[in-house]
Amino acid sequence: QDEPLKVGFIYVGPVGDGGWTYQHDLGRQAVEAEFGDRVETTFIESVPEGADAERAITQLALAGNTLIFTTSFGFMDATINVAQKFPDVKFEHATGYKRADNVATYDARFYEGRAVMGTIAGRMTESNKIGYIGSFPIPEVIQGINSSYIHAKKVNPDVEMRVVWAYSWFDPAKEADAAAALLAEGVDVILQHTDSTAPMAKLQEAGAIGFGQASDMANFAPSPRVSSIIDNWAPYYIERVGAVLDGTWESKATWAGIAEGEVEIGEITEAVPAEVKEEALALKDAIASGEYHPFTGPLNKADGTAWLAEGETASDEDLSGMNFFVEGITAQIPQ
Amino acid sequence: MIRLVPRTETAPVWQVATPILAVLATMIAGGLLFAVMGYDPLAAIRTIFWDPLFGQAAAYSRPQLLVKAGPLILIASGLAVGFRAGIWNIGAEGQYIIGGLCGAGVALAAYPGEHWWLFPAMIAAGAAGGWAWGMIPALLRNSFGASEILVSLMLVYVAERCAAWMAFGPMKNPEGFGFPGSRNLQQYPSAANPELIAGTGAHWGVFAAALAVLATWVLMSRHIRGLHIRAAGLAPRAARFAGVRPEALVAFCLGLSGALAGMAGLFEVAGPAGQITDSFGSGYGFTAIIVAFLGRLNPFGILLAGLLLALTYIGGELAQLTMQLPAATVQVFQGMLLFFLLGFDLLTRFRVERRITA
Amino acid sequence: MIDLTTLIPALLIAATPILYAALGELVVERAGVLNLGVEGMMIVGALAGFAAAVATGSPAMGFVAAAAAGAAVSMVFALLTQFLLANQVASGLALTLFGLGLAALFGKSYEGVKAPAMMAGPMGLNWMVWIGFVAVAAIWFFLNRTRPGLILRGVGENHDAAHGLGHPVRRVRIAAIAFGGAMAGIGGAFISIAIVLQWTEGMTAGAGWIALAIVVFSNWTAPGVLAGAWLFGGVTALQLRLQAAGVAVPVQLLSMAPYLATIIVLTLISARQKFSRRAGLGAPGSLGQNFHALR
Amino acid sequence: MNAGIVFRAEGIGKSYPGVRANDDVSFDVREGEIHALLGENGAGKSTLVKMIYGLVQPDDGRMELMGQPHRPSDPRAARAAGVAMVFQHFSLFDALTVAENIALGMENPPPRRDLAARITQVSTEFGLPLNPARRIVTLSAGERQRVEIIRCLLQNPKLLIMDEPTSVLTPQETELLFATLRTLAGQGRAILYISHKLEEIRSHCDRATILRGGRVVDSCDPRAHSARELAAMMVGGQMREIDRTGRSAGTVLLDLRGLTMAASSAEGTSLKDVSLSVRAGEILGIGGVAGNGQEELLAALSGESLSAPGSVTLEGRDLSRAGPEARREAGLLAAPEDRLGHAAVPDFSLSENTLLTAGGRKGLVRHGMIDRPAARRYAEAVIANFDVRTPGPGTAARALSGGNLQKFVIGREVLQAPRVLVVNQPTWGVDAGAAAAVRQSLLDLARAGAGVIVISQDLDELLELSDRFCALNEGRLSAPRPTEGLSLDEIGLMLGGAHGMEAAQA
Ligand SMILES: Nc1ncnc2c1ncn2[C@@H]1O[C@H](COP(=O)(O)OP(=O)(O)OP(=O)(O)O)[C@@H](O)[C@H]1O
Ligand SMILES: Nc1ncnc2c1ncn2[C@@H]1O[C@H](COP(=O)(O)OP(=O)(O)OP(=O)(O)O)[C@@H](O)[C@H]1O
Ligand SMILES: [Mg+2]
Ligand SMILES: [Mg+2]
Repeated sequence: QDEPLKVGFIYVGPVGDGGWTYQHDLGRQAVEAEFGDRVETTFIESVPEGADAERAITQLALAGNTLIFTTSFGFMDATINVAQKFPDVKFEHATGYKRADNVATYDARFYEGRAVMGTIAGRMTESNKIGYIGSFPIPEVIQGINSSYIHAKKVNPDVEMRVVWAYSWFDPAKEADAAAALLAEGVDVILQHTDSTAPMAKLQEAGAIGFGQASDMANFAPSPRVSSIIDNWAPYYIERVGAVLDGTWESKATWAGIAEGEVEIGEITEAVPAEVKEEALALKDAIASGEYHPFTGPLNKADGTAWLAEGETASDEDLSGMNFFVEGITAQIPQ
Repeated sequence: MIRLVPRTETAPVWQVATPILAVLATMIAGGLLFAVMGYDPLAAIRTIFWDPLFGQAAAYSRPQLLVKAGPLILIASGLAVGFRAGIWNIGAEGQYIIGGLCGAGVALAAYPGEHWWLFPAMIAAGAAGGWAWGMIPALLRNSFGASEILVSLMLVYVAERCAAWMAFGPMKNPEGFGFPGSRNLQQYPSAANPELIAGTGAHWGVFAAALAVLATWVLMSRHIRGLHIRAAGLAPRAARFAGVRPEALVAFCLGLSGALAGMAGLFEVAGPAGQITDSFGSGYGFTAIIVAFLGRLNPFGILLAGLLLALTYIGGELAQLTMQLPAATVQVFQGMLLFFLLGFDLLTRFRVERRITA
Repeated sequence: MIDLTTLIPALLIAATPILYAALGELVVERAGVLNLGVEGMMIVGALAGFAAAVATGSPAMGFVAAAAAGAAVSMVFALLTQFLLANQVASGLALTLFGLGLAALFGKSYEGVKAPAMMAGPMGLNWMVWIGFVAVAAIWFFLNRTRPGLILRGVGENHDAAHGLGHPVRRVRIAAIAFGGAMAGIGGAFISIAIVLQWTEGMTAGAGWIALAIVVFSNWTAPGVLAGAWLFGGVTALQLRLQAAGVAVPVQLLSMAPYLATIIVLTLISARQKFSRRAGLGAPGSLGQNFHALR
Repeated sequence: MNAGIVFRAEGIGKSYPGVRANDDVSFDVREGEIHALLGENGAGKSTLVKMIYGLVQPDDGRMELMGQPHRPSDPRAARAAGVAMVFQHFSLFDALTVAENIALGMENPPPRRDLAARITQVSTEFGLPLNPARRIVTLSAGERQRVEIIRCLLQNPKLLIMDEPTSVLTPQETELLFATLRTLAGQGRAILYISHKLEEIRSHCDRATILRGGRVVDSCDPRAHSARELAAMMVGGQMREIDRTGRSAGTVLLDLRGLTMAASSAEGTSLKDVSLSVRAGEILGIGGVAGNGQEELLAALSGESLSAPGSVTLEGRDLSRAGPEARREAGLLAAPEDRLGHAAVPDFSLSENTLLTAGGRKGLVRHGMIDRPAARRYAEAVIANFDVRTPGPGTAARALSGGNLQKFVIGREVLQAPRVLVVNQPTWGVDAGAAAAVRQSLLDLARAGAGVIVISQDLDELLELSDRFCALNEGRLSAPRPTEGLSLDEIGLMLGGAHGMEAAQA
């Protein structure tokens, strides 16, 4: 039997954050479960982005890891730098856009999941106001806001979207406050793009509903959490570790979604009427089968300029640099 | 019964001995903590204190020690001057961030031109930015008597928001597909702060730190202004009598520590960090406060303390990597180190006498 | 545009953690001790309170445990500053660092756990919000109308004179530090078991520092602390509400607002003390100085 | 046999590390008497009374109060037993009110309103009226003294101890104080009184116990001895005669013209149109009660505070906008009243302390760089020339006794050969021997041709030293008068006579 394949992970938060890092660590555990003693995994948690990241990645490489997952956008340059020094080590960087011969990138099409959430939100709102707690104004979040809005509007033409930027991925008190602020504006359905369950607690008090983000947040089911969008990295991690073991690994950019199982829709609870649930699941299936793209024209930008013509779908280039809201959203993107 | 008797003369032996005792006590207490948590204490302490210096990967981690210690020492030597004068700049983190922003701003404005003067101009801008940020609490204290502790601290949060604003707005890399963060200055030769001697980790910031240690040592122990600064901390009225203007002193100390912190930020953004991101401030400014006290506010003490703390960081990462010790352990460990140091500090100021009382 | 009936409860809730912590620190500073470790004690209280609430299913037990834990870690500070005569600024910073690390370490197993529902009191607000008001009045009464309160103020004003009159300076200070720790612990626990109902690393997010600023802001009076906490809570609650209402104000500026407001008010208060004779004396005379009685 | 004896000490001993502060001290204090405790600095007076008050525990011996064994474990116990004490340094709480201050010194204070009424009543009874609602910061030194005394009186003590209480009072206030003490003594209480002012002890005390090196060396009726004799008993030898000869007034060195300066803090006093001139070889005395602008005047002269152009001139040079360093350079030197913390940094060694003022004139600092050996040599020179009793220049300033540090501070300035030296309270709390040495050095400096300004509250001292005298009252300086032929009463009137007294007589 050969030496086990050593696989390293760099996390931006603590593994117990219940959100982003937690899901990546589930992926790591899935790799261990899949390959048993053919692999040996190690992780370093709470690594700040910047200089410390470069050192932590180097330490992993020096410790003999031959495949290293760097699981935050902010590790991008550090990953590229270390990869230059260790040509024999393979790197996988999450959510970035820089690649090299030994650096692959991977990301998830969260906006596909947001389309399903948006549909439920549009149907469920009674005040016709839905809220969105944004973390940072980056393309991924803007895609999410647009996608939710488009699909809510599709099922409920009167719907309005309110946005609050928390400027954090994870700040429970702030997120709770943001939820309270949205509720005070008459919003009765909230989508969150931040990782803590603090908004859920607020929604529960107010009798409003929301959706789990990153992880399932099943603690709050059946209500206020009526469904969730789950990052499931396990299939991708298993595939890529397998590729290294087989010797078939090569650098590529992966952007997977519902179809590949990378974006999962958590259980839709009985708080949601059956016909709405059906409609949502139908949309999910249409996206999974590729017959429907969440960004399909006609769509205009918020400033009124035309974006997609009738029947036209958005290109991946357009989406990955998205920095505008679609027509109908009155909130601002901070610059 | 144990009684404390103030020393009438300073005790140089204890000045040196107490930090060593504190480190030993931390090792013991930390070892106990590790044992309680189910880790092998000896292995953990060896991983933290020994392996980064002499372990397998030491060739890599030794230079990293300088990379990590450089900004700590640079900031702490400025802070210590103020602390000696009783001026509590707790906001070096903010000055560090603003210094980095200003330095990077100069570089990004000049991009992509290659100029010999660019890096010196960035250093000046970084220092000026940190200085200006430090002058805010100085001005508010001098004109209104506002506590510099709280103002400088509040300004850290303001600076953090500025960094986020810059990273998402004006300084966002136009070729970055809408992602936050500036261009990478390491890839811009005129603006980069590279490793100067291969394999040592020494970049310009490390040299600046060494220079700061020397300069503050000369100032504090050989120059009359240093004596005045110490006098101001111990007996403000006496310092005034000697000719110190309190307002000028506040401005000097906050300005100096701000400028040094700003420079540290600049060297970091142009070197190890490479770019402005929303999380650019990574805690160097706060850790430097500990370094300053750990070094007993003495420049050479700070040099050693900076290296020691860098060691606990790098060793702590190694311990995570090899023993899966949680990251928070390092923080607890550093807290203990400071506790023990502060506690043992007593021995430099007091003699402990044991007496049998009737 | 902004609905006051929802803004005010939000304000009260955002103000409560810092109110407790600042009231505790007020008593500590009135006794002449500057404890910069509020943040560390708060986070320890947040964890201990959460753990106890989960274990017993009772939020009330959570607050009791948080008070005990806050007081317990504050004793490290008391040992350093009252017996070993260490510098108070440095000891407080060390306490913050230590508390954050300790809570992170022992909090691992509580990540992702949900807290029991809160105890709603009048007007749907948590009982602890109302108890906070009572605490303001009680502390005001204690400081200004009782003999132990007078002795505590005396100790903070001039420890040598207090010692000369036979008042136990060190014991009074240790008691004040323990009280401050307990109050900070309760403040922290309010965040974990009343606001967000979960435990997360670093969840106090700088509230302890705000509490310290508020004590200065209050000019060392209990009603002033209440006003300061409301101001801060108000600015925090307002900035998110303005966003939610779609008002086009730069987000970065809004998120800086609470800190800028603190600086501005701090400056105004300091200026008033500096330039007006009637403003009273402000800081206790022996604040931050260590006391060593020679026998 | 015990009749009339309120307090008795027998064989009291107390050691501090390396010092025997009290050794076999026996004495008694009788009903109705004012009993003086005399001795040099460090003789053990404060230590002895602290033991009576329970602040310090004796190592040996026994005490009796009203025939009962007296061994208080803390001041509360002592107060309960009937001992009250006014401290050497004020023990008041600046930010608190008079009533709160008094309540803090009592075991079981009555409720607030009753206490306020009692304060008003008792204080008027003794002719020391006080407003219980005033904050201490707003009171003058004399009024503060009253607070301390009323605090003691309200407890109805059997034994009242006063440790150097008069150093801050005007002659009139001192008279008033003794009148009060007399009344108390008349009520059968005993008073134990510590002071370095031998004249006042001679005129007011019934008996004196003299301590030297911690031991009782003598006991006498102070009225039967001259001040010189008392001083000789204290030091155990002859006092040196002060030599005032050989001085002649020369040209004007220092000129103050219309010096007006706002108070630096809310509690300070502003200077109003102060003018004076000092000639070479002359000593100008400035009297006045503390808090009338003495500190501000010293600050205006030392350069700690700057004043309007043209208001301070030294030998024709306008120094009003110059800071302390420039003034020293020009020859205008100063020694503030507060030795620890103002004139010297307590935690600095003596040689570091020389650098505070002597860096420029003695060449201890060149181009900003410190010449440490030179500083050490200069400190050694001060120690040798001024008989400073200390192990050496490396000793921390705080480890010196008050008198020795005072000699060091004065010596540090005098040896720099100033053109004009300004001193504030040069012998405050300093024993007779050391005080004589300090005064002699000022006279010697004037003889060598320098001008000297002595700011003091000790009128005997001013009369002994100065050629001309003026008084500072609420920031105004009276016109100078030659000291020769000036009587104490006239001086009292010059001091504004009635500062803080109107209330007392009202
Ligand atoms: N806290 C202390 N620790 C050590 N030694 C002390 C302490 N207090 C006093 N001493 C010693 O006891 C001696 C007596 O001091 P004490 O204060 O009683 O003198 P004193 O007679 O009151 O002097 P003064 O006239 O200056 O007030 C001192 O000379 C000193 O050596
Ligand atoms: N903590 C101490 N440890 C050792 N010696 C001390 C201490 N405090 C005072 N002394 C000694 O006590 C002596 C007198 O000190 P003390 O302060 O009582 O002087 P003093 O004459 O009473 O001064 P003052 O008149 O200012 O009260 C000094 O010689 C000093 O060496
Ligand atoms: Mg004495
Ligand atoms: Mg004395």
